[in-house]
Amino acid sequence: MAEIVTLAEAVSEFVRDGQTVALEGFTHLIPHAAGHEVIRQGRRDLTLVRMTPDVIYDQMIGMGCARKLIFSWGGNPGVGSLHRFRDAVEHDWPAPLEIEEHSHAGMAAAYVAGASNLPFGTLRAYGGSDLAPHTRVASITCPFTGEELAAVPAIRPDVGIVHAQQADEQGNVQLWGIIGVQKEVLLASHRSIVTVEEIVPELELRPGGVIIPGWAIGAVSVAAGGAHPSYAHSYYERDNAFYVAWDEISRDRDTFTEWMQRHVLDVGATA
Amino acid sequence: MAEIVTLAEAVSEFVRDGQTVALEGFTHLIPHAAGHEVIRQGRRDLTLVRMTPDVIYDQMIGMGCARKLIFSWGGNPGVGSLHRFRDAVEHDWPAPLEIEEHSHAGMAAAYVAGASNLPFGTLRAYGGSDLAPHTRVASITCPFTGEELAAVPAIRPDVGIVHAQQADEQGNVQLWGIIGVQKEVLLASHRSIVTVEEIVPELELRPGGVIIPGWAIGAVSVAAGGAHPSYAHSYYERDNAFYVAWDEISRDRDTFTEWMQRHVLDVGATA
Amino acid sequence: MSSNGHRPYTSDEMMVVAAARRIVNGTVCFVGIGLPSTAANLALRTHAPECVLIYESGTIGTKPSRLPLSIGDGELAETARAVVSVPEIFGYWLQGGRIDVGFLGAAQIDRFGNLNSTVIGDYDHPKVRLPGGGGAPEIAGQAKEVYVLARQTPRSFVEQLDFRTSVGQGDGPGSRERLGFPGAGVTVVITDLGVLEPDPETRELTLTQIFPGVDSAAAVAATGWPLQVARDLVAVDQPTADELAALRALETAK
Amino acid sequence: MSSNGHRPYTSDEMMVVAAARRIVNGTVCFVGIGLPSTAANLALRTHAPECVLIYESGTIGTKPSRLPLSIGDGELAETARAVVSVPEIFGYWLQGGRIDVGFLGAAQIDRFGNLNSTVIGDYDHPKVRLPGGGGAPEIAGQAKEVYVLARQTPRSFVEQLDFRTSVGQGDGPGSRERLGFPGAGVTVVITDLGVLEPDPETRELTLTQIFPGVDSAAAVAATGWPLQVARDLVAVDQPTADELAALRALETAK
Repeated sequence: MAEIVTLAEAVSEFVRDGQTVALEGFTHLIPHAAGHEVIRQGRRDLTLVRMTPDVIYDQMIGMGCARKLIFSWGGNPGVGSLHRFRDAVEHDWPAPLEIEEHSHAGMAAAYVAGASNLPFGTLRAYGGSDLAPHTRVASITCPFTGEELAAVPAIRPDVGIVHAQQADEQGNVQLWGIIGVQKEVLLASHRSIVTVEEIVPELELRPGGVIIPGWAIGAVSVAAGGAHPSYAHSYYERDNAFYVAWDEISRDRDTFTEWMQRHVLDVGATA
Repeated sequence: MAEIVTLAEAVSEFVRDGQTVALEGFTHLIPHAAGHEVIRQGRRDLTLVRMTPDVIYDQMIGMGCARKLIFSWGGNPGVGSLHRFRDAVEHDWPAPLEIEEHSHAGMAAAYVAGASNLPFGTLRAYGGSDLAPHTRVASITCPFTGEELAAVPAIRPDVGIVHAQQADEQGNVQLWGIIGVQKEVLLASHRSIVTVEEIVPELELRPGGVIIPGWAIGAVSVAAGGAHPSYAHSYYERDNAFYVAWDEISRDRDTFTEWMQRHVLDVGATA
Repeated sequence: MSSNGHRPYTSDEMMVVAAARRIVNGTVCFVGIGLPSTAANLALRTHAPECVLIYESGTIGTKPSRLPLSIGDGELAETARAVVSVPEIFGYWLQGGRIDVGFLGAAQIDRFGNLNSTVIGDYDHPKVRLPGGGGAPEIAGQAKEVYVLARQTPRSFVEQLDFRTSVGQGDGPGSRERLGFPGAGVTVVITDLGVLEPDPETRELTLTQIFPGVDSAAAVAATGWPLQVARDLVAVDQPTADELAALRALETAK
Repeated sequence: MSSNGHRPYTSDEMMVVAAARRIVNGTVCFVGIGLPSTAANLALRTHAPECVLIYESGTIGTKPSRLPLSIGDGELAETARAVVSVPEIFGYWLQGGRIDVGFLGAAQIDRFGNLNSTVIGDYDHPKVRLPGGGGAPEIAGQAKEVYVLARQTPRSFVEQLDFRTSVGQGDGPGSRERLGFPGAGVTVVITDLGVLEPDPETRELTLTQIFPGVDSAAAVAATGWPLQVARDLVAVDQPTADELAALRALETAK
């Protein structure tokens, strides 16, 4: 059964330097609060996994948490580039960033394989693309038809972290709206942390709701507003203005560093 | 967009002798009305696919619709044997029945592969079992770890048939309760028929509800009570007494034939 | 034990109670219909209120108020913590390695706890065609442990299976490891006479516990292979009044 | 055409209108954010009310009242016919072969409609690191057709891609067949100057339609390879008053 602890406790108990850590949430329920806590606790040399590294990974990369990034699309959605991500890849600042790049379909198949305890996922992909020689993909032959398909290695993070709307006292979790790959990353990871908007006495299944039983989760922590500037369906909307503002904040190394100091490092986990 | 027609029209338009036809519904929403219509229209030489052939397949096999059965568990749930299925396998009555037998996990993976337009599904299965030499399974090696896993050929029925609770006028379908493999069989099949309890003006997403867009479905037909003696969650309960009674009805060839004549052949599709 | 030392109960009741007693609170159980479902639900209602019942129909954490006749009864979905698709229950949950104990029955079982639920006689020309494996082969392969419930007779506890549907201890020591199965396989067989467990060395099922009013000779006579009997054979307590009351309430609930 | 023959509009508006006009009612569209999303939503609001908009975030049949800034805006989920997981949208729906038209943009496009959205310069030592492929490579491979929207400049319409992220017509005739791609690949590129389509023989993108006030020389000058111009070059009608009104209502909706 999931232990219900503070986010600071969950991160310090589960997240270690050098681990493979996936913070997921596909354009919704992005676990910003948890990412900020990882930054505050000064984790280093992480292999960060995420289909769509956006602002939260730009911050973690810019603050030097990451040694490697496994991803399929890295940008500021609807705005443009991730300047800290680009600075790391283009100029090794603050540290060199090794990348393992996939397509969305490849990452999704790799998470499904991980959740299913299979060593690889199979899909029709990568053919004719220049990505194949730069990433971990192999060819696999159908034993019945002889067709050649692509195989991607399963993703099995040491720690998977997602944000959801609700949990109950037993740590059972419900999320709804765009559900992304949250279930897959939780089940693919060896240990998992779920931050939630609130803990409710009784989880009532919503239309479109996905429930993850508490016994399949490591720790649950309350982080109201923990997805901001992303959004939590039925709780608050996406802060589109912040995504636009981030373009300016993140463009310059000093502006970025000052902003992170003031808005993340100097702020407690409960804020 | 799905055409909304009578069940008799849907079956006569889509189902042809010699085709591979899957009627699914895992212990819930079993499409009995559709199976009866296939029997009434006298379809022959079908390859019938179903994870859990139970009473409806016992009836279709006993009435001579099937040449082959692809399945993973064939019994009368909670009661015992399927006497018509056994008579066909053990004594070739009314016709010899070729069988391709899998485990539930194998069938599920084969449907997922079919729905995903992949030629095979991968799973950890069949090892050490006597089933492997009697069925279609192959060994496949992980290109990353060298592990040996099982591969099953994708199931791509000519026609997939399921029963659901509701559709709207555009043929969008919603089912809820135990959802089984209904979505997978609909998406794995070249053409599909969905029978529903009722057509509603507006589909309202339920907790646990699964919606299949009408444009991904071939035909939708109203068949109120169409799952009986199985059940339709929120509409009617499982007729457990009938499953018990079927053991007696189906034990004897003549009793069975008379029962089918009176309750299926002499009855119209609308009943 | 109850105050009343002598109490009538059936051998099936003793079997179900003995199975339920083995379920530790919090255990994640993958259960089929029949005696296994009864045993798991009895545990849930007595000493193991937090054990998690999963049925292959996709219902997770179900707490049925009455015993289901089929693994897909609406009651299971209505009382479940979550309902998932059949591909997901086998892929993410069973194969995913999240099941502590899988419960199985069978028409035939051999000395290594391998199970036959497919056919009696030759596969292509069967004497009796049984329902088949269903979820059993993967439950046997991937649950961390497997408990088997079966009435003990020479016809069902056989020297040689007609067909191996599900692997218990395979061909003995090292067999499961060679097959790459993560789980421990069949770790206990609970019958209407007593309890059999694999010998630590030989992996062969050995009579380790005996039910009240049964002697080991009866168990040996009911077994199609020369059944080994543990030197320290344990006498099992008869069902307590509370266990019987809970079990009978469960079975009469409509 | 509207009563008013002369009407000011931007080249982006012309591009979006031209793209929307190609969407036949009932088409199942897999759309990304930006101009493609605008074009698909314009079609939905004008001549193609039954076209189905699918976003890679898992929203199927969405009818947003305002244009989303990200492909995962809550508006998309709220107005969707169905919301599915990301693995399902790519596995069952895109790879499943259910997408009629996929819309893509890119930083670079070559004469065969191959696309680069990964990197400018060398992959390991990039001059500009772009976001990457995301859903594009599989959309390009598996949608029945792909429409590309891109502003036409010599920097983006290049002789040689720095990196091939997504395959259009590959290396020309037979290329997609050899790669085993089911879809037809890029069948049209709509720019701010006109419309390019693959030549039936050479598969090379050829200027087939030109927008009002643009001449083919301008399109050739804006292309990094020697752009072929169709002999029967079609002059595209300017946006109608209704099209412009619908487009501007869409863009100003909050």
